[in-house]
Amino acid sequence: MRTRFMRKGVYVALMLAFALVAAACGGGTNETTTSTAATGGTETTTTTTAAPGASTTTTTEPAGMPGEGVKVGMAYDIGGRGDKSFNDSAAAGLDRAKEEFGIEVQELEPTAGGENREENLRLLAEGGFDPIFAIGFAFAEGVDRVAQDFPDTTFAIVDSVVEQPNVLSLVFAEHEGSALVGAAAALKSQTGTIGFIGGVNIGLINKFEAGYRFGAEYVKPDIEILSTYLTEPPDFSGFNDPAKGKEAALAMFEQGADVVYHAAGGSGTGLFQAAKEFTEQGGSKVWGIGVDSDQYNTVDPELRDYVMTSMLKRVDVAVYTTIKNFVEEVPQDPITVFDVKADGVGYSTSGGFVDDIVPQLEELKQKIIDGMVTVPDTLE
Amino acid sequence: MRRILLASLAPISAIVFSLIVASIALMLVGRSPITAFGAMWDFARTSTSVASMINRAVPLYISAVAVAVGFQMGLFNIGVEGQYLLAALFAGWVGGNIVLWAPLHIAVILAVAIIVGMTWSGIAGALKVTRGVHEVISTIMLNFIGFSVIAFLLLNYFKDPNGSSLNLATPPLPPSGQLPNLNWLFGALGFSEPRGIDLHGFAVFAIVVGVFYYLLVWRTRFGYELRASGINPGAARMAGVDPNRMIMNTMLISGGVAGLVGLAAVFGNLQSYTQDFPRNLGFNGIAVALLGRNHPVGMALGALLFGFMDRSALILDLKDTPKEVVTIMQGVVVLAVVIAYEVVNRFIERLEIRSAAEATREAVEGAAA
Amino acid sequence: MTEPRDAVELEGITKTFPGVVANDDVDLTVREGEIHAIVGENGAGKSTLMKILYGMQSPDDGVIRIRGDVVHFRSPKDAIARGIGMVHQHFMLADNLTVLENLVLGSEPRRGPALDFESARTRIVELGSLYGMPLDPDELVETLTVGERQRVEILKVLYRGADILILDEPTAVLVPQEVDELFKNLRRLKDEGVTILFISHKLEEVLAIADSITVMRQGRTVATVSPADVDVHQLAELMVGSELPTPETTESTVTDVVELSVVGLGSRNEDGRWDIEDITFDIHRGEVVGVAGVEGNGQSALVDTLLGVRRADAGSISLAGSDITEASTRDRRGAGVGIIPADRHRQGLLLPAPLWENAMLGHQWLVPYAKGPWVDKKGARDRTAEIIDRFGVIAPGPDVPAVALSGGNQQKLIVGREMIAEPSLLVAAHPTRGIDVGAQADVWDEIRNARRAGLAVLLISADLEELLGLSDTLYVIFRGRFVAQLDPRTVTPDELGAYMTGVGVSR
Amino acid sequence: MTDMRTEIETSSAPAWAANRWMRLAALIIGGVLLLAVVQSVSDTSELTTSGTWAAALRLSVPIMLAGLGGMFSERSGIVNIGLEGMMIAGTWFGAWAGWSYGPWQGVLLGVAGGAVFGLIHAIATVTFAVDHIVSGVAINILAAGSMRFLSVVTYTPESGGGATQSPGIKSQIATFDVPVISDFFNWLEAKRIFFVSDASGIIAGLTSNLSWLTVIGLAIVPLSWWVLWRTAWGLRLRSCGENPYAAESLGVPVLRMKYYGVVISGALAGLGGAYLVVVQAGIYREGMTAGRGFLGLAAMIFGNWNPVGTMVGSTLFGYADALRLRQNEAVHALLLAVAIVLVLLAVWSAIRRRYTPAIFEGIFGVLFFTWYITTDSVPSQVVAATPYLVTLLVLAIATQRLRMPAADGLRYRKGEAV
Repeated sequence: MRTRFMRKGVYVALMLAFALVAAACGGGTNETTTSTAATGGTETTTTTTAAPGASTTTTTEPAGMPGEGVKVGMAYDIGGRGDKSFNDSAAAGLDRAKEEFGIEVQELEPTAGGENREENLRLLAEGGFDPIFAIGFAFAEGVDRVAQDFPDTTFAIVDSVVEQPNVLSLVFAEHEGSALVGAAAALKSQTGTIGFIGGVNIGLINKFEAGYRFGAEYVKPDIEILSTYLTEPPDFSGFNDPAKGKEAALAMFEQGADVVYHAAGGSGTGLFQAAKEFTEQGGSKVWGIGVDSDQYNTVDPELRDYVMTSMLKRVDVAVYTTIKNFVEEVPQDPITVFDVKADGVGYSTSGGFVDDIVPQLEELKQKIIDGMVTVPDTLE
Repeated sequence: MRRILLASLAPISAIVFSLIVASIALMLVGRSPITAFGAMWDFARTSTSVASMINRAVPLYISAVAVAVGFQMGLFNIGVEGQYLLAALFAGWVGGNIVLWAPLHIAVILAVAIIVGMTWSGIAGALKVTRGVHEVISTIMLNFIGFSVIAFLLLNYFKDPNGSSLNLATPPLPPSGQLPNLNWLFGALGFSEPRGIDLHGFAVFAIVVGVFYYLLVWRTRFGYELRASGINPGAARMAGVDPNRMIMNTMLISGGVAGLVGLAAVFGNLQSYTQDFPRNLGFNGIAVALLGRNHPVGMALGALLFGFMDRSALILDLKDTPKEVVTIMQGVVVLAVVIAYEVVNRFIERLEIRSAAEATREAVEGAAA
Repeated sequence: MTEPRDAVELEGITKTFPGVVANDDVDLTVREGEIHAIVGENGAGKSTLMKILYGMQSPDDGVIRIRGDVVHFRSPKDAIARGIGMVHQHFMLADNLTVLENLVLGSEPRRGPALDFESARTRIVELGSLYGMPLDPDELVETLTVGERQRVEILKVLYRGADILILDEPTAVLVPQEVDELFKNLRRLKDEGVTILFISHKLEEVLAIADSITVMRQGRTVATVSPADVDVHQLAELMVGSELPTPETTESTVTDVVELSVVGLGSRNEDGRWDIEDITFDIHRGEVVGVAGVEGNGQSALVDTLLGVRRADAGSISLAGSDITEASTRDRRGAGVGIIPADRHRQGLLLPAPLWENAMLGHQWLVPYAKGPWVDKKGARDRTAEIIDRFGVIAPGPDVPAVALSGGNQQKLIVGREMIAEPSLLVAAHPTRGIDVGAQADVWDEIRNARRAGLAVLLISADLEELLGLSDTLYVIFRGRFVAQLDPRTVTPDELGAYMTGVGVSR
Repeated sequence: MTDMRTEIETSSAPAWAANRWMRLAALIIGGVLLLAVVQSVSDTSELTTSGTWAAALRLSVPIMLAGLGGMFSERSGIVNIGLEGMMIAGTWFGAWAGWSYGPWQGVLLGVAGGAVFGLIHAIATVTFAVDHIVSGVAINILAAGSMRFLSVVTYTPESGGGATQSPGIKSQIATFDVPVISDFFNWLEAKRIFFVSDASGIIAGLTSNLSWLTVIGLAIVPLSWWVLWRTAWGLRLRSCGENPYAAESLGVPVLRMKYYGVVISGALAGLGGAYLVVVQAGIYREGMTAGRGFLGLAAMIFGNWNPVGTMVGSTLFGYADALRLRQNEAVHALLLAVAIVLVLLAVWSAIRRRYTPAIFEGIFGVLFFTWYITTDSVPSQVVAATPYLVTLLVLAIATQRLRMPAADGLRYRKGEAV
């Protein structure tokens, strides 16, 4: 092994092997080229129907449904289905649309690092899916490019604006929703101290904090607000570190906060556990506030009593509405802002813990809708 | 010929073994491996896939070379990860803030990346030389410290003021700092051009790095001294090779090469350093270096294999097959290949000593006769 | 029971390694309670035989009988169970463990799962006083002297209740006083009924201590004799099969030109202690300066400092009139310093690399090995072929890895690559250690020839015969200092020994 | 601190031991005093609260377990940088069994999961003599990949689960307060007496609301010390890391001992992962180990391959993390603490006539003080990097005092003794 000529020999052998492979590749590619010319569009030789029986998520509902023949593609961001956050929310909208319209769907999840987002979009486009949803701001550049290559396909991106004729941008006013739960937190707080836990210290999460602070201070100017971010980018583990989420929450409770709001993705579970633990260990009753979906319904049942409310970010509504309009061929605006007014963001009342303050919250909501109050979307 | 077969036995058996493990995993979850691998193979045979494969292989290859330079003298640069991220940040920032005559602009970006990579690896080198701190530990620590430095700089100083606050990034490269793509190559070779994916021009630099590595290690005196230090530091020292200087130079070269890893994305689809910059290329580079046995061509094959696996795995989701099986394959293939090399090496070593001993005996008998 | 039984019987032991037959049909019988020496050159197969007896290696063929029972050892554990213990030439001790821990390892007294430190301590102190080898059980081994470490090794074996003791070259690392001490201990052990196998190639020692002697040559047992029946010369003849070669040089070739001048040289180790101190000497062209001394008295520090591998903390070195004290190793080698290192595997060769890469080692920047910054592969291979040819290296060609050569041929390659570069100063540390007689003679010839051509040589060796035969001037190094300058033609071994052990210093 | 630890290794006379415990006590009291002073000078409250110390304890246990794991492996001579991967396996299997059966089953399976990857590392490094670092890197890649694969096939169909997350575990492990002590010191803490309440806060934090698994984790520290330094088995294991050929020559089954060491290493790392899931998070989340395996490695080196030292190192890291999560100003106040320590060290060095270190310590002390005075907060990125910086500094400053097992990382093949 150690002598040079032998090493060379190995690589010559491997090179030969690869040359054969390359030749095979070449042959395939040429065939594809001709078929591309013939079908005038898609280049890929494989489609979702290529392997009958292998697919279970791709299902076609019986004929007669309005959405028959519509193939919806959805590319999730890191976390995918089951993240108890916005990917799940998007999935819920998709499931509902599938149920109602009988559309065909294909869902793709990125790798752990998310490097293949754009490729997933492209795969869906090549597979003839239309419309195609990109869940998450990280898709922005990918959507921009893929949309240009597939001008006849409609794309929809969540959380970002992409200016292309065939792209629908679905953005949310998270700061407005956060302002509502901020107000709820301040109103419900007995101690005069509330908290915010951000997953990773990035602009998107700052937006949540800005709204939250605004709402809290709007109803109670002297409220004290504690704030912690679990990690700093490029360390994104703050979205996935429930242990740290729990410790941060415990700290806030121990420092006198009795309501804490999180925008920390998967680390958020730690908040509710901390609330339960703190309350049960003789501390006074403390609360957590959920984010994105109604976390009262997604946390473990024993934690429900600690989910005061959730800031709802209705990605499901956005997805469902967009599909609905597409199926019904209703023209759509290139940019749809899902704000309080459009009921794209809001607060949840599951569990009935905030029923007593609904009037105040509704009042703030109305002011935001009327434009009498403008919620800032950045810190400072 | 028998030896060639013996030596190629290691990588081939490792790949076969990983295929078997992956197949078992697939069968355990009730999927057909044949369908899965067949789909992967078909999917990988388009120009688009080939371009994507190469794009994926390029940073892996450069990363592998960076690691391999160290391996040649028994130094482990586990810090490629931190070095390339930091280098890409500075390179993206500098590149996005200047406008120069294009070749000069690109040269500046390359230089910044190399210098930053060298600086970060140089710390590990200096710690080893002056304080005897083992480079594996110091580079692991420096990786984490580097992540913090990046966070601090990007947030406070390097972010594009006009950019989105959602995904912090350095300013995008102006046209003079961009590299042309290589899609024409496909046309020139008689294939269809890839759709949607550019074969990034940076691939050329990977080839340059490979050639540089080959010449440096096997054709120059420095490379000879490098390998000598790796095989027998004591003997190299007696032969006038200053071990400290060698460690320092090797770490610097390794870090300089590592600095280029991230440029694949900076010059490629990102055009800047972004908050969600590709990670783990440093660690996967180690895997590729092992797979390719530190040989310039072997590592290229290894990088392409990884690129192939990553790209062709995409189709699996459409086949309702967990594409994560590919990550298992990558882990298994690395472990299997080092074990296989070890086993085959021992075997060959024995053969070699025996045959040399036989040759010696013949020589003696010849002399006696 | 008056007839003593045979403690160990080996019959037809054969062991081959790839390309080498280490033991070829060896027979050996050791009587109960005797000190039995096994002598032979390096590579004669002594160590392999003992490793087989100790279960570290299994024979390809043959029978082992311990006190009449046929045994098959799969590991040292089996051998230990049979009462066999071995003291290795390179001590098998863990420096960072205490004496106690090293001693009891593998057969610990226990209380439940816990190690019973108290009873171990008691036992060790007992054993130490019984055999006259006192040791502090709680000391870390790294703080012990060589002699003490050997005692740990012997006690380790006795602790396990061994009554058959194998000692592999036990005197190689000891100063004469320590050797005396060891022999005293061994006799005491013998009186206590222990059977001792004693491996050596120092014939005087063997004659002094052994009850019977088995001679091995090229993997075979040649003869078993009683020390009363032979003298050193006969024994030596049995060992090598012919007369010992004499390295003696005939006429002096010393010139007036000073090639190397060392003044007040000193070098400290990491702890700040002086490994060598205040060393002053000259070497003229055509002169061989020998340095005698027990190993570990600063020889390797001297070589390293001369080569620039370690710093000189005091004094100066000049080569051919120019000061090289601060010069790098590389510059020194460029200025004409050649080196035959003490340990060719650790310091001299790239074992897995081909011969041509080994030949250029230390000369890698010189024509014909290099062209500017590039390696000149063709030039290097041609030059290597020349070395092989000129220095009688037996090798198939310049492309085989160095590991495939025998020790002697590896050494000849090293000598060749240094000589062909025509150095002005050669530092030769143990140039003939561990190589066969033929190669030994070749190396001596090379040194003699080069000396005649005006080469200055610093010869460091443990082989007194070699030193006395080759040197024009002889220094003795003791605890890092040159304690005597002697004339090799007139000095007696006794005198030399006195200086080497420090006795002569006080005189 | 370093010599304190090395002394622990050597069994020595009782006088020594008394001296050692006195010094340890002095160090602890001095440390608490320092924190109390800093706290009263600066505008913070969290340096010595029971909450901070309880959080520090919980945050440090997984790191410590990984570090102890690393120690078992390296004491047997096998370098283990695959700890992170083994820990990942621990989190996944811990969560799976925790969700399917219950928390204690989760702990058991987490340990087993880590041990399996330890076994793979052992097969590669011990049986096949593959380079330890290489195998460790491969293990990290393999563990991350296969756990994701398992998540995809196991959790995706489950409600609350997905490719990156498991459903919550069934229930928590019970927690308890140490009777009397916890109450008493909690009471004393509330009195706000300088120093006394500070010390009480720390004690209260370490004795209140303890999970049984935390207790088990802590118990492993003295247990592993006892096992390694007081049993025959431990001696054999260590001898393999110091000189495997010597061990082999005495009939110690070196290969088997190394297997034990590495598998235990994986098991402990797996326990650390299970702790994360069962005590802290309640679920599995991809990437939840977040480099804790590597931190464990750092703690082990910081602790000079000793259990007590490893615990001290991981507590340091856990404390820094807890402070950062709880109060940024407290981290800022630590700058003052560091400055004071450095100045004291400078004075000490000057007294002992070691002027070069004295000057350096003095300069850095002043620098830290200036940093403290001129700023209001420490950038959180700096805090995140602190454990790694500290480890690097310890390595750079105290290399001579650190002593890794002599044969650690070397390849060993049976019967190849020189």
